[in-house]
Amino acid sequence: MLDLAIYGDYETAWCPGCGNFRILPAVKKALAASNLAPHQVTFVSGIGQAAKAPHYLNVNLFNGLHGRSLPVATGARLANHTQPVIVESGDGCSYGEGGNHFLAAIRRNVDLTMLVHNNQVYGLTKGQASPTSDEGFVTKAQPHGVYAMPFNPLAVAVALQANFVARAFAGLEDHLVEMIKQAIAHPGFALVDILQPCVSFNKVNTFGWYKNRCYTLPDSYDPTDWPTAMVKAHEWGDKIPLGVIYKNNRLPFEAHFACLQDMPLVRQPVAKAKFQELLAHFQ
Amino acid sequence: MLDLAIYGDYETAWCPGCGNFRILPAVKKALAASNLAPHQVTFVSGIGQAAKAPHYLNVNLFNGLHGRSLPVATGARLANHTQPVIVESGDGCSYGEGGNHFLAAIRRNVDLTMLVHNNQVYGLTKGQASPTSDEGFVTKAQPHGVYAMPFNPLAVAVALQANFVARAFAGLEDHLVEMIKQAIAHPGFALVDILQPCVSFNKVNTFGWYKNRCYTLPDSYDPTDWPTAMVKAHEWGDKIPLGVIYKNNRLPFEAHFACLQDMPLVRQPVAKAKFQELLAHFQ
Amino acid sequence: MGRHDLNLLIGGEAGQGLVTIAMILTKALVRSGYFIVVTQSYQSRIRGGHNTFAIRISPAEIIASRAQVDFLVALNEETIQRHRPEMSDAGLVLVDERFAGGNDQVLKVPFQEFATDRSVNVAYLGILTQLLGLDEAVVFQALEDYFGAKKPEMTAANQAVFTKAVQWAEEKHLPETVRLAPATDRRERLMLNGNEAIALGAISAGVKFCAFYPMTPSTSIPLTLQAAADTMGLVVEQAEDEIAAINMAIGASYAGVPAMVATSGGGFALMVEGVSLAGMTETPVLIVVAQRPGPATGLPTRTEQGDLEFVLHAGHGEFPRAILAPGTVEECFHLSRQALFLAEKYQTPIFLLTDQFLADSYRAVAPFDIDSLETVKVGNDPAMVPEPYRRYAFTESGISPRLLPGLSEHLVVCDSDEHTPDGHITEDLTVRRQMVDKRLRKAAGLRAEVSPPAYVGHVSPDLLLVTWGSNRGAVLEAAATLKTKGQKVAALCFSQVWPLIPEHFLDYLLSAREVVMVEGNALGQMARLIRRETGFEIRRHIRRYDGLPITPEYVLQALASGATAAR
Amino acid sequence: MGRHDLNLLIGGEAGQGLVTIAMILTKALVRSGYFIVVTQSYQSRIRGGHNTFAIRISPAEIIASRAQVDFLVALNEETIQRHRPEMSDAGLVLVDERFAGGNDQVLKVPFQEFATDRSVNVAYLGILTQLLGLDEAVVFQALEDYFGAKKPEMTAANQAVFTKAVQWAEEKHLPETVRLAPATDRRERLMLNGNEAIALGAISAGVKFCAFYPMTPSTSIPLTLQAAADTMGLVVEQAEDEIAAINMAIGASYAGVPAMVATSGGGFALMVEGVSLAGMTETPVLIVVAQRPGPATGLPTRTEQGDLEFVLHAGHGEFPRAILAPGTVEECFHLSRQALFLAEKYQTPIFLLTDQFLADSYRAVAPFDIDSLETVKVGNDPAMVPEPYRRYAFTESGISPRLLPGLSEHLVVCDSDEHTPDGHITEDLTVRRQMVDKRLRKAAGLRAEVSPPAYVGHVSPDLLLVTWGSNRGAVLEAAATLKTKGQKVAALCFSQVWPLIPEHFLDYLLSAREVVMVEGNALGQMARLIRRETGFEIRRHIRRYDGLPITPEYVLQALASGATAAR
Ligand SMILES: Cc1ncc(C[n+]2csc(CCOP(=O)(O)OP(=O)(O)O)c2C)c(N)n1
Ligand SMILES: Cc1ncc(C[n+]2csc(CCOP(=O)(O)OP(=O)(O)O)c2C)c(N)n1
Ligand code: SF4
Ligand code: SF4
Ligand SMILES: [Mg+2]
Ligand SMILES: [Mg+2]
Repeated sequence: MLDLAIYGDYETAWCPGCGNFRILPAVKKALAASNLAPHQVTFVSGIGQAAKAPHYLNVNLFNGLHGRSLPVATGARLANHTQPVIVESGDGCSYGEGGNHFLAAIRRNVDLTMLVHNNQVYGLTKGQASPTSDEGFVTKAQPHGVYAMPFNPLAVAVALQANFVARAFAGLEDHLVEMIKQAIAHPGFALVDILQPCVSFNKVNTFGWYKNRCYTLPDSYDPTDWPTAMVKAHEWGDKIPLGVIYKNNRLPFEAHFACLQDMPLVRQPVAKAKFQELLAHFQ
Repeated sequence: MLDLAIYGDYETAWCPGCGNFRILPAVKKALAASNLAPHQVTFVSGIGQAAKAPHYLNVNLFNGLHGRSLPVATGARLANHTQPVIVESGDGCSYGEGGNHFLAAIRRNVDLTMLVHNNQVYGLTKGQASPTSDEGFVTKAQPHGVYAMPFNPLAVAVALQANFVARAFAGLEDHLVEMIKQAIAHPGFALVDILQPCVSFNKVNTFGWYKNRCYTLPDSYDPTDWPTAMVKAHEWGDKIPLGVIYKNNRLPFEAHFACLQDMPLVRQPVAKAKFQELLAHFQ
Repeated sequence: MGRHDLNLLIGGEAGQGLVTIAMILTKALVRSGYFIVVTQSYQSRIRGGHNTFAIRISPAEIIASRAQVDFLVALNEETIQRHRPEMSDAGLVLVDERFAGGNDQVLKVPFQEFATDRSVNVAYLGILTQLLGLDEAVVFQALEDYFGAKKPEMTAANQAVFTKAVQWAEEKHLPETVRLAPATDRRERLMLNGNEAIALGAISAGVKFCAFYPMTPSTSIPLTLQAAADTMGLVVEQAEDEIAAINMAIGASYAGVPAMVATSGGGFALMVEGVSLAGMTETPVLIVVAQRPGPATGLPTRTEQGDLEFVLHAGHGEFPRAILAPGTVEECFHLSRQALFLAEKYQTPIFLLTDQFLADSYRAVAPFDIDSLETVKVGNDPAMVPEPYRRYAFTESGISPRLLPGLSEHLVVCDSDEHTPDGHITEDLTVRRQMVDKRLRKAAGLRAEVSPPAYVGHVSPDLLLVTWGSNRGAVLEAAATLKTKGQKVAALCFSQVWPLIPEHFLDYLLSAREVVMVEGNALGQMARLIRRETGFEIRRHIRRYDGLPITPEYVLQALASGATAAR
Repeated sequence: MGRHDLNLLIGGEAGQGLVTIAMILTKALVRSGYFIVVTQSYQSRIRGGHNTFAIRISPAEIIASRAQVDFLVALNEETIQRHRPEMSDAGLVLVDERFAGGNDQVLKVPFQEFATDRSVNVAYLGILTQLLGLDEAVVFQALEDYFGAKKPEMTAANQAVFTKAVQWAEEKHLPETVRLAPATDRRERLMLNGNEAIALGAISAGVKFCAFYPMTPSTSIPLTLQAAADTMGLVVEQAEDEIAAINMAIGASYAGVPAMVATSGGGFALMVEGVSLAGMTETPVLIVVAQRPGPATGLPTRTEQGDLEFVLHAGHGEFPRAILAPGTVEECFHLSRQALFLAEKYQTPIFLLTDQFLADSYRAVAPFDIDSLETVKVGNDPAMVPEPYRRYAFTESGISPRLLPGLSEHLVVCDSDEHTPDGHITEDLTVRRQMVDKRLRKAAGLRAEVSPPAYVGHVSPDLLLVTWGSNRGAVLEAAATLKTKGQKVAALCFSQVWPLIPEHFLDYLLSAREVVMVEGNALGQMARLIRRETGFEIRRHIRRYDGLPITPEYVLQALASGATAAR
């Protein structure tokens, strides 16, 4: 295992006590355990409090637009599919603004690891409901509570038979590290939805709230059994399952391309002779 | 039942033999059976061959942008929630460009009827894969066949416990009429995914292909049983179920608003006395 | 006696209660009859960092913020270090005695003597009441109103802390350097910032629908609407993204209610296709763009005027629009109303272009004459339209009768494709040309309704300062200062930046000996636009793009050092 | 003998095989040594409606399409009715004898005698071969190449039909009015349209990634790339929407490959936030916008130049860009290359602005000198950057060393927020100002690399025609016609519309007695831009916005009737 110090130690812009502080070291440990030195991994993030996380890591980073981390990561991975790419952002960014990319990423199955800091609220914009806010969650923007049904990212991912679907909790570090590690190791698209208390704007889904409800799936649980996974993905409320909810083994997207078998695009020169042949088709 | 002639008879821009020709009269029959005279219903559509359909009906129509029919319909319905609103568009428009709105519409549960002409291809732009194209479907844009897993709209809708989720087939008119009628009658968000052969660009999923596979769900099928519905929603391939896959009874979104109890917004004047009171808060 | 112009700045970390103190104090000042101009400066984080809330205070009307600080209320040591250089000579610094640093300008208060950590805000307010010479009852009432709803059980405890703080200050015979001159004009006023004024203006005009996706600095517009929604009968919906927001507003408008969206640069970028849709379908919609520094995420909580050209040309294809750029909080109210009227009349997107500075800048605003405020009448009378009804009937003005779906037996057909007069899709190229002409004819009407820019000052000045939007106050005050120094100076302030009518202002430009453009961007976008429309090239420029608002001092200093040439 | 300039128009319903006949004929013409200019006009539907494919043919080089038709191949009766008015006096109409209508200009052919409904295309080609005087073998080979891959088993049957049709035509001693003058320049040429040339240019420069969402008229760019993907090593990905497309391209570019997107107005509208992201993160990206008439969905399959100002100002905030607007198919190839080079060098979004006319217009193009074509070198040498590596290091040119993530031990940190030189988020307002300055300094480099507009004609003309993009051919030909009539005329054609360098062209504008702007939009966007940048107001305008391309005749007629004033 690599030394955690190589990932640096930065000042953050997070609120004291925020769940994000529990996720950051877990990510470092998972990177170290996965043997990824700083330059051997690329992080892509969006905008929000969670999306700042990779700034607090000594790694390659593209911090793009709110909601658009997945397409950037997809492009980066296809350009160089020998480089591991990790997407890290908030629930609003990932499932709200970025909802369409979430669906597409699951279907495309590019080998990406997606870490979602799910605090069930828009933190950086000061506490409006996020897609995962529970029904009835009261905010200034939703003074009578949220009317919409919450978005269940796990249910959608399992419904679309995503390659790897897991849930973790910021308050359970070892398990979280394990989930991230497995997600990195699993080929294809891998989601880790991380329950993350927001101490400033979410006074309902607190550390205690999660702690009282979360349990880890038993070893007997078979994440390859789709109907069971579907039901598990729906469990929420009094009991919240943590662990690998569903696993699939579809070929990663990039493995389909003949032209990527030998070398990543980033190392491929322009073959002039082939270009000459190509032009002949237009004669 | 109203006279079908009131919905007009227009020349279309569709290809001879297209499945759209089977859907058009079914929509008319469902409108008539639902007792909706032309001015008593508003259609909203996107862009594509399917999205032209409401132009061939004598009704109120807002034909908006590719992928954006649902938000327009949501706004229209909230402004006047006494007017039935029907969304009609293609699979690309509804599940591709419009994917994020699809998720949000299910969650929001505004009382809308959504008819999707699902031909598993982008028709108007000449035959690229759509989100619902089967894996391996070959087009000029996907010369080695589609690599991504198809988007299963029913599975996602059921996973998110949408209020009404049905599948119909353009080749089975009576059933299609019934599904549309039920969707209109059901409060909240109602989806009817309509399998629609595209004779010009989809040489795989033809009339015959669907016909050989589609069957209607037996009366014994209970659409309120979620786990079963989830499995049913996943059935695809040799056997394709038609019918109401899932039904829920959440309150329609508009029913939450106190200010909409008496009158739709479109009939509400500005109450000057109340405005005066409002200003007092800023003193 | 006392100060006729005091610039008070409260600084500290986010989460320290800085905004609470400042908001209560501001309310008390307005209720006491003072005029104020607030400048809020905060970071894109929830806790920590360094934020400030500056209140410029005067018994007479003031129109701009100021850079120089007279009274610094430092909630932490960092504030002293950062803002010391901005202090005026006769200024005062108020700090907790536990903080280090300080000279004779510093007043150290033993807050722990009369307050706990939780009630220290109340103690600060007590000290401030004394130092500024405010009426204790007024400040305490403002405090009560602020906390009241949230924690009524706290009244007695707060009163005790407040009184102790005031008493301590009285006993200490504190310096009177920051005492305010008494307010004389005691008419009631509203305390409003730009965003609140926009929301209230829109409500007064009849807005019934707003869709939004949260984005600083625009979010308080929908939040203000939301707070009024139950009373006034509005639907304010948080959309899944900005694309949905504008399309929802267009749908609501099509169905018959005045509708709006509010966002900032990046969110607006996502609305651009919808802007074009509104243009093509001729659907009224008010789009508020509260600018912040870009590109991309930029500086989310700061101010800039970098999106003028972007907003002016947003949307593919050609269609008419208008862009209003309020210069004051009052104008936010009135132009928000006007924008809704113009949108409905010309059936096209109308923009309100503001910025973070104005959005968050509280002012004391004279109450509006509510009875005289008309409301937008949506659509035409179904009984009066020629049969068969055609949504896009060709007319001389380009404005076609607008009916609302479901409210009569007429069918209302709108299309984003090119369409025939009855609204159905067409590929007839003759109709195409006619429809383009019809849509663009509406521009003539919009041009006829343009409000000319305000011209203030000498008729043939040596120096003409030109500006637009929220810089108005800073420029006017800078001009006034120069005038007192004997300069022949004038100011030309645009509150509508599109359309531009050369007859309204070209003569001013031509008759000034020297023209200087003042704007909050790096490329001089308004100057370019003026040249495009008039041929007149403005050669001297004062620009700011570091995220802070333009102040009178900034203008004067730039002039003193010779305003820069164009980039 | 024979025609030195023939305009052949094939018209019929979509799905009738019109494009098949036309493509094979065009290929045969190019292989026979003719120059061609193709104009495709089609509807937004798959079957039915009315489409045309016009081929202007000459043994000498030609540069524009023509409106007047010399040879009308009517696949249905509607075609005759619609296009009769466009026929020249000595023209010929070719129709199936079963169609009604006709006078002595009409040649009726009994297609059912030698072809079934399925093979009638082949019969048409046989008749055309004879009438145009082409080499049977060349045409049949083109036909074989077209069908070959798809249905090799058809060769014998096709040959029989083809021969029968040719023989029939020979025996009938058909009129020779449309026979072509022999081609003399037999050098090999490519048959390329604008979109194919863009794709090939990009491949030659080293593009490795393209993401797109289908949108007419841009789609054939990614499809051409896709067809070459396996051979050339490209990834061409159909994205879930245009927002994803541009963000994917930016991601790919960040990771180290030249990347592009192609779209049209509405799709581009959705990319606008991404444009700003590329500007802020300084990520190279080529954005092709193939214009069609707007607003909104507009006329999806027609042509216009209505998005110049939109593209120029797309994206919130301020950052440098360049916009290239090719005037010919050759320029599509070369400017696509140049755009990729500029994007990489200046690390900013670069635009290629074309339109449906050029996108679909086939031409005979001289082969490119492949050996001399350089490829884009992506990024800097990791061994050469100063340590610690800083992605946004301040430099005089504004260009910072660009490394690629994972290819060295240096870390590459990019941010859409304002950032420090090392790429990390910052709210330091001094750094902000420096970073804006740094980014904008790159504009100077871009300005230095601008290709001046082409000036052709009299040095101090009575009439100067100014235009940009795809109108080049029409304007040059109109100018040439006027010159033959003794007018002192010149043409100024822009193939780069941003930045504009007044020194490149202002003197031309000033020395002409009269200047007329020719552009494909209703508002005169290029004229406005020229005024903004130079102060020079162009007062006469020729504009077109009915969805059809500007032709030499259109220009000449507009001049004859006195070009219009500005709107
Ligand atoms: C296009 C766009 N819209 C809106 C915003 C404003 N915005 C910034 S962060 C944020 C929400 C963040 O919520 P989430 O992703 O859950 O992250 P958190 O702050 O809760 O960690 C929003 C709406 C933006 N930056 N860009
Ligand atoms: C923003 C935008 N992107 C792309 C297009 C081009 N476009 C028009 S229709 C269409 C696909 C239509 O497919 P689908 O919705 O399945 O309808 P169909 O034609 O198959 O009925 C596309 C991509 C557009 N009009 N707008
Ligand atoms: S706002 Fe919430 S999520 Fe953001 S840093 Fe603070 S506690 Fe954490
Ligand atoms: S392209 Fe396909 S879907 Fe469209 S009209 Fe033709 S057959 Fe129908
Ligand atoms: Mg969140
Ligand atoms: Mg389709």
